[in-house]
Formats: sequence, C-alpha cells, structure tokens
Amino acid sequence: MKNLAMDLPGLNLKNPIMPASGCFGFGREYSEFYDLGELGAVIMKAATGSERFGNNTPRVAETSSGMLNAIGLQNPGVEKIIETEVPFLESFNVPIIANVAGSTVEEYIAVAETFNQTDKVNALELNISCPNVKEGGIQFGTDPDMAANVTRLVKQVSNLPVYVKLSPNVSDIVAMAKAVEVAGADGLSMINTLSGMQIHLPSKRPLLANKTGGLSGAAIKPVAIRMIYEVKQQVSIPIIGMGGITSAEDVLEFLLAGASAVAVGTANFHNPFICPELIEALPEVLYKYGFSSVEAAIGKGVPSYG
Amino acid sequence: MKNLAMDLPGLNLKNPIMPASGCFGFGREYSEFYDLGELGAVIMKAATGSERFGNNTPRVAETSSGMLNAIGLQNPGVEKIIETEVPFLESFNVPIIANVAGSTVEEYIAVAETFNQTDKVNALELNISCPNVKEGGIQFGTDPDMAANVTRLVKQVSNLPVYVKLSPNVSDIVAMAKAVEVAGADGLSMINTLSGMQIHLPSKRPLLANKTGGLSGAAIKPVAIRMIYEVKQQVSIPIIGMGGITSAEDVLEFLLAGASAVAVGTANFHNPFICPELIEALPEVLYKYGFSSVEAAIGKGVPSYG
Amino acid sequence: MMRKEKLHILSSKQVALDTVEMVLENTYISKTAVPGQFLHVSVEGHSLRRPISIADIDMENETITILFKIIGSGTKQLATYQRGMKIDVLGPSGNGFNLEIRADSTILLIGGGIGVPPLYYLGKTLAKNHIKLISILGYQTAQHVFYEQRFQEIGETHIVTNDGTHGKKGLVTDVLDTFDFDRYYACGPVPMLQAITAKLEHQPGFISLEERMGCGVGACFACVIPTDTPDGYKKICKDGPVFNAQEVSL
Amino acid sequence: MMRKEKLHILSSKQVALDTVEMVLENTYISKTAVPGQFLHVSVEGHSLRRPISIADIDMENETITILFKIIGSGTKQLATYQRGMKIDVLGPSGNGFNLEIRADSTILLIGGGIGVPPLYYLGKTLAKNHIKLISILGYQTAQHVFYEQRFQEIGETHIVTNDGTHGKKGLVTDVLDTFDFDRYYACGPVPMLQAITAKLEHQPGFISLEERMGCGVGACFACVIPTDTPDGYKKICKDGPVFNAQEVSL
Ligand SMILES: Cc1cc2nc3c(=O)[nH]c(=O)nc-3n(C[C@H](O)[C@H](O)[C@H](O)COP(=O)(O)OP(=O)(O)OC[C@H]3O[C@@H](n4cnc5c(N)ncnc54)[C@H](O)[C@@H]3O)c2cc1C
Ligand SMILES: Cc1cc2nc3c(=O)[nH]c(=O)nc-3n(C[C@H](O)[C@H](O)[C@H](O)COP(=O)(O)OP(=O)(O)OC[C@H]3O[C@@H](n4cnc5c(N)ncnc54)[C@H](O)[C@@H]3O)c2cc1C
Ligand SMILES: Cc1cc2nc3c(=O)[nH]c(=O)nc-3n(C[C@H](O)[C@H](O)[C@H](O)COP(=O)(O)O)c2cc1C
Ligand SMILES: Cc1cc2nc3c(=O)[nH]c(=O)nc-3n(C[C@H](O)[C@H](O)[C@H](O)COP(=O)(O)O)c2cc1C
Ligand code: FES
Ligand code: FES
Repeated sequence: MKNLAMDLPGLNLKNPIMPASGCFGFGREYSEFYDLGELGAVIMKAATGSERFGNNTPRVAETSSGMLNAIGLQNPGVEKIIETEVPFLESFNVPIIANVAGSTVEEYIAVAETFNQTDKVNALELNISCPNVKEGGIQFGTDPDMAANVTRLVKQVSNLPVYVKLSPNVSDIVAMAKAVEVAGADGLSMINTLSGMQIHLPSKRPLLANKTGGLSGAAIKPVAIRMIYEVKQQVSIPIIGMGGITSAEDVLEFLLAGASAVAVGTANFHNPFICPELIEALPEVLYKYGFSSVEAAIGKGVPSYG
Repeated sequence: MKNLAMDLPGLNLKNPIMPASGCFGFGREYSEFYDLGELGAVIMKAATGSERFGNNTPRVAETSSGMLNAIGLQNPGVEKIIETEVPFLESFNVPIIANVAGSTVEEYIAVAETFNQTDKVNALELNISCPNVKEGGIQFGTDPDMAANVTRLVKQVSNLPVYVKLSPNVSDIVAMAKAVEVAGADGLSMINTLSGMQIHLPSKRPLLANKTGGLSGAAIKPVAIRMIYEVKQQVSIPIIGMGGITSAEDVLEFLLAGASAVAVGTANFHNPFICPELIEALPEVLYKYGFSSVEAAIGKGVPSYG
Repeated sequence: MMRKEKLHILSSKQVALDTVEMVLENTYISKTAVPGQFLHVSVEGHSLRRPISIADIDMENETITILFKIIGSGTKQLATYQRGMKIDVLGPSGNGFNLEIRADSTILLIGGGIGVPPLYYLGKTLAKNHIKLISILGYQTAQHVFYEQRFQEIGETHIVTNDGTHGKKGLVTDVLDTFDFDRYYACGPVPMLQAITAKLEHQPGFISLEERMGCGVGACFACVIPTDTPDGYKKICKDGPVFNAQEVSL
Repeated sequence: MMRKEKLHILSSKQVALDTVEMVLENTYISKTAVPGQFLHVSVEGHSLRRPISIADIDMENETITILFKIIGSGTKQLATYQRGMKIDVLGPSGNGFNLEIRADSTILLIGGGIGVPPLYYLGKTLAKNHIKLISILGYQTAQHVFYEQRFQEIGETHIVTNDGTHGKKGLVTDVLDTFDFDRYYACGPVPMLQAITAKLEHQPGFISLEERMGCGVGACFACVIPTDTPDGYKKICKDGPVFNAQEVSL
C-alpha cells in the first residue's frame, strides 16, 4: 500500500483526507456511518465566542454541480463546544482542527485563546472568509492587511498552529496568502465558498433567506485548483486544499496543484461514506499515476516544484 | 404572445436573447443552423488592433457543469473583421455588438475608433475582463481606476454606446460597476469567465497550454446572479446578463436579478439551437410566473426595484 | 439507525396528476422504519438528495412505498426511473410520529396534497391497533386526488378540493370543527399547518414539517426550526420531521 | 451540411479491450457523410460533446457505425447506452478524406489504435472503386485489436502490436518501408503521425488529427492548428479533421 501519511504543523495525518468545516458538524452524525479514526483529521464546524442561531431558513439551495449555503455560523459557542463536542471527538484517534470564526478581531482572539487553553485540539483553522456573516467576517477575507492583522493577533494568544482559511472572492489570492504567511500563519486552507445567489422564480426573491450564500461543490473545483496552484508558487507554508472534491482523482489533482492535504465538504451530503471511500481509493490512483506516496505528489503539477 | 422586445442604448432588441462573445464566432457557422435574424442581437468575437493567433492548444477543458477556455483572443484584427465579417452579419436583420479587446489602452481606443468610423455596428462591448491575455487585459478588469480610465477614453473616441464587460474575478464587483458608470459606460455586460484551472493527471501539468482558463457554463450561474443583483441596486445603466444560461427559466432568473437582456455562451456548444429555442420558450415562462413582457420582469427580484 | 441502502424499484406508476407512486424493495428499511420517517433519495446529476416520506411499508414482502409530486428537476428525473432500476437512499431518516395512543382514542389525520403520504402508513399502523381514525384529505382538484380508497379502508375519510371538483369544496380547515377527536396528526404545506395549529391550538397534535436540506443527517444545520426547547432550535432532518405542534414556531 | 439529429442505437458491443462498436440508425447522416467525417456526440451530464469518427456506413440500411475507446467519463457513459436508446449528434462534421484517386493507384492506410476506425470506411469506399489497398494497423496488444478481418476483406493487411502479442512486434513506422504506394492516409496518436509524416516526408499523404473541441462547428477557435495557409491556421473541427500532411505543422 502507498504511504498516505503526511506531517503538517500540529497534525500527524495518517492520510490526507479530512471532512471540511461546516459539512460534518462535530462528527457525531457521521460517526454512526463509520469510525472517525479512519480520517486524516476532523475539522469542526465554526466556533464563535458565544452561541449563534444563524440565518433564517431556507439556508441551502441546489445549483448545477454544487450548492449554495447560508447557515450563518450557527453553533453553541466555543465553551460549549469544548465541553460537549470535543470530548466526543477525542474518543477517536484523530487530530482535531478547530474552525475559529467571529464578527470582530476581539472575538477571533477570544475563541482562539479559549481553544488554546484546552490541550484538546491540534490546530486552529482561522475562518476569515465566511461570506455569510455580515458584521465583518467578509472584510477580513478580502483585505490583506486586515487578514494579516487578525492572523498576527491570534498567533500571539495561541500556541496552536494556525491555518488561515482564504476566501476565493478576491481579485488577488496570492496577495492574501502572502499577507497571512508574513503574519505568521502556519498553513493555509483554501478555498472557502464563492459568493453566489439563486432567485426563486415563484416568489421572485432570492431563495435563501440570507439572499446570498456560499457556492461549493464540483462546480468550483477549477477555481480552487487555480488558486492553490498560484499560491503554491509564492508561499512556502503548507496548504490544505478543498473545493469540489468528489473522487480520488480529484484528491490527486489538488495534491499536484500544491495541496498537502485535502478537505471534503459538500460531497458528504450526497455520500456520507465519501471520506473513507476516498482514503481507500487513493493508493490505487497514486500508483496509477506513478506516485509512491502522498508526499511525492505534492506540488508536482507546479513548475517550480514538479 | 408576450412582448419580448426591449430597447437598450443603441439596441432595439426584438427579444432579449443574444449569443455571447467568443462563443458564436462571427455568426457564419450558426447561420447554417437557423436564421440569425431571429436573435435579439449578435455579439461578435473579440476584435483586437491587429491579427492574433491566440494561445497554444489545448484551449478548452471540460469541468463539472462547465468548461474552461483559453482561446487567447484569436481574431483576424478589427480591419479584417469589418471588411469580411460585418458585411455577412449585416445581411441579417439583427443588431450587431462589437466586442473590443486589447493589451494596452491605446489598442482599445484604436479598435473602438475603427468600429466607430464604420456605421455598421450598433454598440461596443468593452472586454476589459478577458482572463486569458497576459499583457494587461486582466488589469483593467480588476482595478476600478484603470477600468474607468479605459472606458472614458473609449467613450471620447466613439459615438457608439459602450457596454463594459466586467470580470467576476474581483473582491468588489459593485466598485467596478460604479467606476465605469461614472466614466460614461452606457451599459454593463456581466459576467465574463471565472479564472480557473484543470490539471491533467497523466501529464501532471495544467491541461490548458495557457495553464489557466476562463470558467463558464451552468457552474458559474450563481456567481453571475449574485453579482448582477448586487450591481443592479447600485447603478442605473442597463445590464446584459450572462453566465451559465441554459433554459428560459434561467433567462427569467437573470431578468429578475436585474439584467435587461441576456447573452448565451457555452450552451451553444452543446446545442447550436439554444438561442432560438430560448426565444421560443420564453413567452410561456414569463406567462407562468405572471409577467406580461420582458420589461415587466427586469429587476423584479431586487428589493429596490421589485 | 439510518443506513445507505440500494433499493430495487418494483413498480413506478402515476396515481394522480404529476404524482408518482413507487414501490421499492429493501429488507433493512422495511424492517426498521416507523411511520413519519423519510428516505433521503439520491437522483443522478443532482448534488443534493431529495427527502421523500415513507407512505407505506409491507413488512412481509419487504417493500416500501413512496409517493411524490413532480415539482422540479429532481422529482422529474426520479419519475423516469423504471422497474428494475435501483435507487440509492439514506434511511430510514428522522423521527416518526408518536404512536403511544390510548386504545379508545379517536385520531384525526389531516393531510394536504403531497403531505398526505406519510399519514397513510401512520393510519394503517394505528388502524391495526384498532384506533379509530378520521381522515381529512385536501387536494387542489379532483385530478390531484390519490389514496382516497385506501384511507376509506382504514377509517372515515373526507375529501376536500380547492375547486370542489371532488368531495367538499374548500380547505381542510373549513371542516375541522365538525369532528370530535383526542389528538391530531397533520402534514401539508406550511400555510395549512399554520391554519391548523392556530385553529386547534388547545388540542394535542403532531405536525410533520418540510425544509430544504443539505446533509439530511443532522450535520449541516440547514434545516433548523426555532423551538421552545433549551437549545432554541431543532433539526427537521434529525429531530423531526414530526414535531409536537406546541413545540415549534411556524 | 451538418445537422443536429437523433440517432437510434441499433447495437452496442465490446469488440476489443475498452473498445465499443455502436451501430446507429439515421437517414440524413447515412446519406450525406463521407469517409473521414465525424459525429459530435452529446453525452448526458457533460457540457461538451465528444467527437467520434464515422467508422462505417451502410447506405442501404441507413446505419452509421462508430467505434470508441473508453477513456474518461464521457466515453464511459456512452458505453452504457443500450440498444433502443437515442443519442443526440451533430453531424456529419468536418471535411473527410480526399477521394480523388487515380484508378491504378496503390493506397497505404496507416492506423494506430483508436485512429483505425475512420480508415475502415475510407478503405471500404476505395475498395468499391477498385483501388488497391495496403493497411498497416498498429495496436497496443492482441487484446486491443479490432476489425482485422474486415480490413483483410478489403485488401492486404498487416497488424503490429507494441508487445508482439499479435502480428509483428513494434510500431507501424517499423514496417512502412516495406511497401510501395502512391499515397497514404493515416490516423492515430500525434507521436505516430509525427513519425509517419517525417518518414514519408516526400510522399503525398493525408492525416486525420484530434484536438479538444468546444463547439465542433468552427465558431469557438478551440481546435486550431498552425498551417502554411494565408490565415496561418486551420480549424480541425471544420477544415479538418483530415489535412494534407504537407500543410500542417504537428
Ligand atoms: C421530510 C420531508 C418529507 C417529504 N416528503 C415528500 C413526499 O412524500 N412526497 C413528495 O412529493 N414530496 C415530499 N417532500 C418534498 C420534496 O422533498 C420536494 O418536493 C423535492 O425535494 C423537490 O425536488 P425537485 O428536485 O423536484 O425540486 P427543485 O425545486 O428542483 O429542488 C431544488 C432543491 O430544493 C429542495 N426542495 C424543493 N422543494 C422542497 C420541499 N418542499 N421540501 C424540502 N426540500 C425541497 C430539493 O430537495 C432540492 O434540494 C418532503 C420534504 C421533506 C423535507
Ligand atoms: C475528429 C476526432 C475524431 C475522433 N474519433 C474517435 C473515434 O472514432 N473513436 C474514439 O474512441 N475516439 C475518437 N476521438 C477521440 C475522442 O473524442 C476522445 O477519446 C473522447 O472525447 C474522450 O472523451 P472522455 O469523456 O471519455 O474523456 P475525458 O478525458 O473525460 O474528456 C474530457 C474532455 O476532453 C476531450 N478529449 C479527451 N481526449 C480527447 C481526444 N483525444 N481528442 C479530442 N478531445 C478529447 C473530451 O471530448 C472532453 O471534452 C476523436 C477525436 C477527434 C477530435
Ligand atoms: C453547509 C456548509 C457549511 C459550511 N460551513 C463552514 C464553516 O462553518 N466554516 C468554514 O470555514 N467553512 C464552511 N464551509 C465551507 C467548506 O468548509 C468548504 O470550504 C467549501 O464548502 C468548499 O468545499 P466543498 O466544495 O468540498 O464543499 C461550509 C460549507 C457548506 C457547504
Ligand atoms: C470559448 C469561449 C470564448 C470566449 N471568448 C470571449 C471573447 O472573445 N470576449 C468576451 O468578452 N468574452 C468571451 N467569452 C466569455 C463569454 O462571452 C461569456 O461571458 C461567458 O462564457 C459566460 O457565459 P456562458 O456561461 O453562457 O458561457 C468566451 C467564452 C468562451 C466559453
Ligand atoms: S439537513 Fe443538514 S442538519 Fe438537517
Ligand atoms: S471546436 Fe470550436 S472551432 Fe473547432
């Protein structure tokens, strides 16, 4: 069998496959389908400083080869997550990544600090790119200076490695990536969802109560690949890639573009077994295209790496 | 029958359906399938100052619910287009929109001026957003000041109405739209393609010779709808909407989001009859959702208009 | 517990205007599902599954019946699937109807349009336990009516249609007052459920709700509904689709 | 002239490893297509059509035969289509082989792998006109060989395989020198065509080319190839897929 293992800051991954934030809750539901210990890691749903109820419904819409969502960061708040959700995930032998969100820089810092105080999660994913929060989240995600600032402040309060999750809704993804690298990010997660909308013809209004939502799924894969490929040439911190993965071939495509591991979001909804199935299928795909390990494939599609 | 007619600056459209630039050549090929006089208008393939051979092949790749292209503005140059292509299109009773491209501001001006000197086209579409040209096209499309500047200068040399074609690869589409409106644009075309990439697993390299390409097709429709909806609330010039249209329901969705007419690109490749079929299907869809004309539906999904 | 199963299509036929009845074969789901649960059905070329209620189960023959209305592209495609094909389903999903009922009770079943199906398997199950049933079923027109005969076989049944082409003309709420009952179960469009819960505010009742779903398993928080519970919300896909009428805010 | 037509599938069967032969029924295309033209085939769930060469035509029975190799998701799906179904096709597309040949000529047909199919209809047509044919067909292994018998029926036929499991071991270019001929027609992978056109530089010949296509009708400029012509390029979908070997730069 091919070597699927991969070491990233704070994460000893037995394979490069993890569920993406927000698409897997805190793991409970999918743990009824399979042993979460099979996963490379688990990225938890976004945590905010206090409980959030999120947006009104409808919160999801189907699109061609994708979907829109505007959940609005519904979550019980960081304290409750640490109290009731993290212990459950700890019962599996799997690294835990906490997705950190907020409306203000202070909220990001507070959430990161709270996770840091427990020794129960392995890394933070700084969600500066959620397009569904109005009060500021979107700003951090499109302005390099603000993104760098929040990254720097979070790094100051936390010993945990920080993966900054980038928004694709920007003119210059490389500028964003460089800014957060300089600010101390240990890695990048990319991409979050593209801002989109669907209009419901019978009501003549945006279908989502929040009007806009984040586009995910196979539809956005070419955008994710392009951004990772561009960023890989300009930054040296590792990238967790995501956006439309549905097959082991897709996983390899992300690795070649420069990702060191991948996250799978929307595909869980259609097939709850997608993550273990990808883990099982990956060795053969690596072999078919001439790679002896995950590590050997990383960045091999990128000129300066390949 | 519902009233499909719509008047826009320089364009008396008998219906709101036109083929999108670059997906219809100069009309010759599709004229073998149907009478081009049935169309609302024809948008020609991009014209540059002199002949261009475009990028190396492969130039297209298929993606989930879409495709990538990196044609690279291949065209015989504005003079030859006026000499050999426009006369053919003139033989049909259909408004002609010339798509203007270039690598420098001077080239845009020269192409626009040349079209202006003939009285054979009805409007210009200023393609400041082609992601496949390296020398500058992409810059105009993501910087509001540069976009405004090229718009202003083109307006100075041309009496033809100018529709500025916006790129979706920006953090703030509204800023782009406002900038070109202030600079004198008569209308907007949106959206052009999203920058994307596909990696070819057997060769471990980007499939397109140009590496990146423009993502089009149904996959990008939610992004187009979102951007048109946002722009419609902030600008008052009309919008020609495009991006993933494949059905008459899609056409209505674009109208509700704020488009006054639509262009159909990628769908022509799968179904050469798509434009006449949409024209035929549209009245019934308008009727089904309670509209007596195209005009009645425009912007009806947008709060400040509906 | 929910599983991912392949279900053989034994038959698919139109039973009313734009309404298809499909009989599916599966051991696990037929053995474990309870009335009010649903299947989350995969339809080719669609990124999200479609929730469809279980309308009937034949435990002996291990079949599950669903009834669905052709609404959009997913149900349109599902309607093309023929006998012999297989569909990929998550199920049984959600929590079903509360079946703890005193033996001498009278139960009112109130269904609107494509909300009728889950009430049939509920009614059949209650009838087996000799519970007295009164069913009020509302449809748009005579062309939309289905399963009238089947409901009559399990109890007193009243049909209303919006245009009066079959049964009484009007809405289900127009005839509610006529009946004495101990508890009601309702499924149908939200306006109907709002009218019913308002009108029957002081009667015990359970309603089955719909919402657009992402995961269908409780992981994505797409389908929440505000409740009076400590959490402040429940998930329709997991905690529902059936709720105590008093508990949720429509 | 190209049309959009629905073609009935009369049969679909595997004729070699990952290689499917499909017989299609259509009046218009069977009456108008010439050797070397292709069909632009719609495959459900795919935004672009697939170009597939016409491998044979039976004008009397109005059938068109295509042969395709399962490469990716489109051909994989096409391979699942069964007798009785219809496929949506643009065709006949492109320009075919030059058929103006002196009666006493000897023609060399050189096919590589899935480049063999268009040469069969060409050969059959030439054989009908009593032109002498020599066919050199190259395949990866014995398992990949198809249509050997059919080519033998229309002329002298030599098979080569990469691994020598059938016919001679080697590449088609290894055996080219052995034959005298007046003109050649070749179709196959680009490296093979490059080798052939280099080797037969001073012989008149025609080659059929492949490129990824958008429209398939000449409108999108996806499939251009540099040429010595005044325009500097030609479109494979419209001006080709067959070109004079001297005219194009591979
Ligand atoms: C718990 C539950 C049980 C249901 N039981 C039945 C049943 O037994 N029979 C039946 O005909 N219908 C039932 N529905 C409604 C059914 O799910 C929708 O009609 C169906 O999903 C429409 O899919 P479509 O592709 O045809 O429509 P589209 O409008 O094209 O669907 C687009 C998206 O919206 C979702 N959607 C659209 N309408 C609804 C809706 N009313 N509820 C939830 N999601 C929706 C679809 O699932 C899909 O994700 C049920 C819904 C729920 C939540
Ligand atoms: C003029 C012409 C005639 C052809 N005739 C035949 C034939 O008779 N039999 C046969 O088996 N194949 C033929 N091919 C090649 C055939 O078109 C491809 O094998 C097929 O498109 C692959 O589709 P896919 O979905 O299986 O592969 P994928 O790799 O999934 O396809 C992805 C995209 O790339 C395109 N593509 C991939 N490979 C090729 C290729 N070699 N040429 C052009 N486009 C490609 C597909 O059309 C699609 O748009 C011909 C190609 C051309 C241009
Ligand atoms: C329903 C849903 C909820 C999501 N919630 C979050 C979230 O809370 N935090 C976050 O960083 N990303 C969130 N995302 C984005 C995903 O983690 C992922 O970046 C994106 O969906 C692209 O991957 P995919 O195409 O595989 O889904 C969410 C996506 C979906 C579909
Ligand atoms: C093959 C191809 C070539 C294109 N060439 C041009 C062009 O020359 N000028 C331009 O403004 N847009 C060009 N476009 C963009 C389209 O006009 C259109 O904006 C885009 O494809 C979105 O619409 P669609 O999803 O309907 O294709 C091209 C698109 C494709 C697919
Ligand atoms: S649909 Fe995902 S939580 Fe209910
Ligand atoms: S494929 Fe469009 S020009 Fe050839």
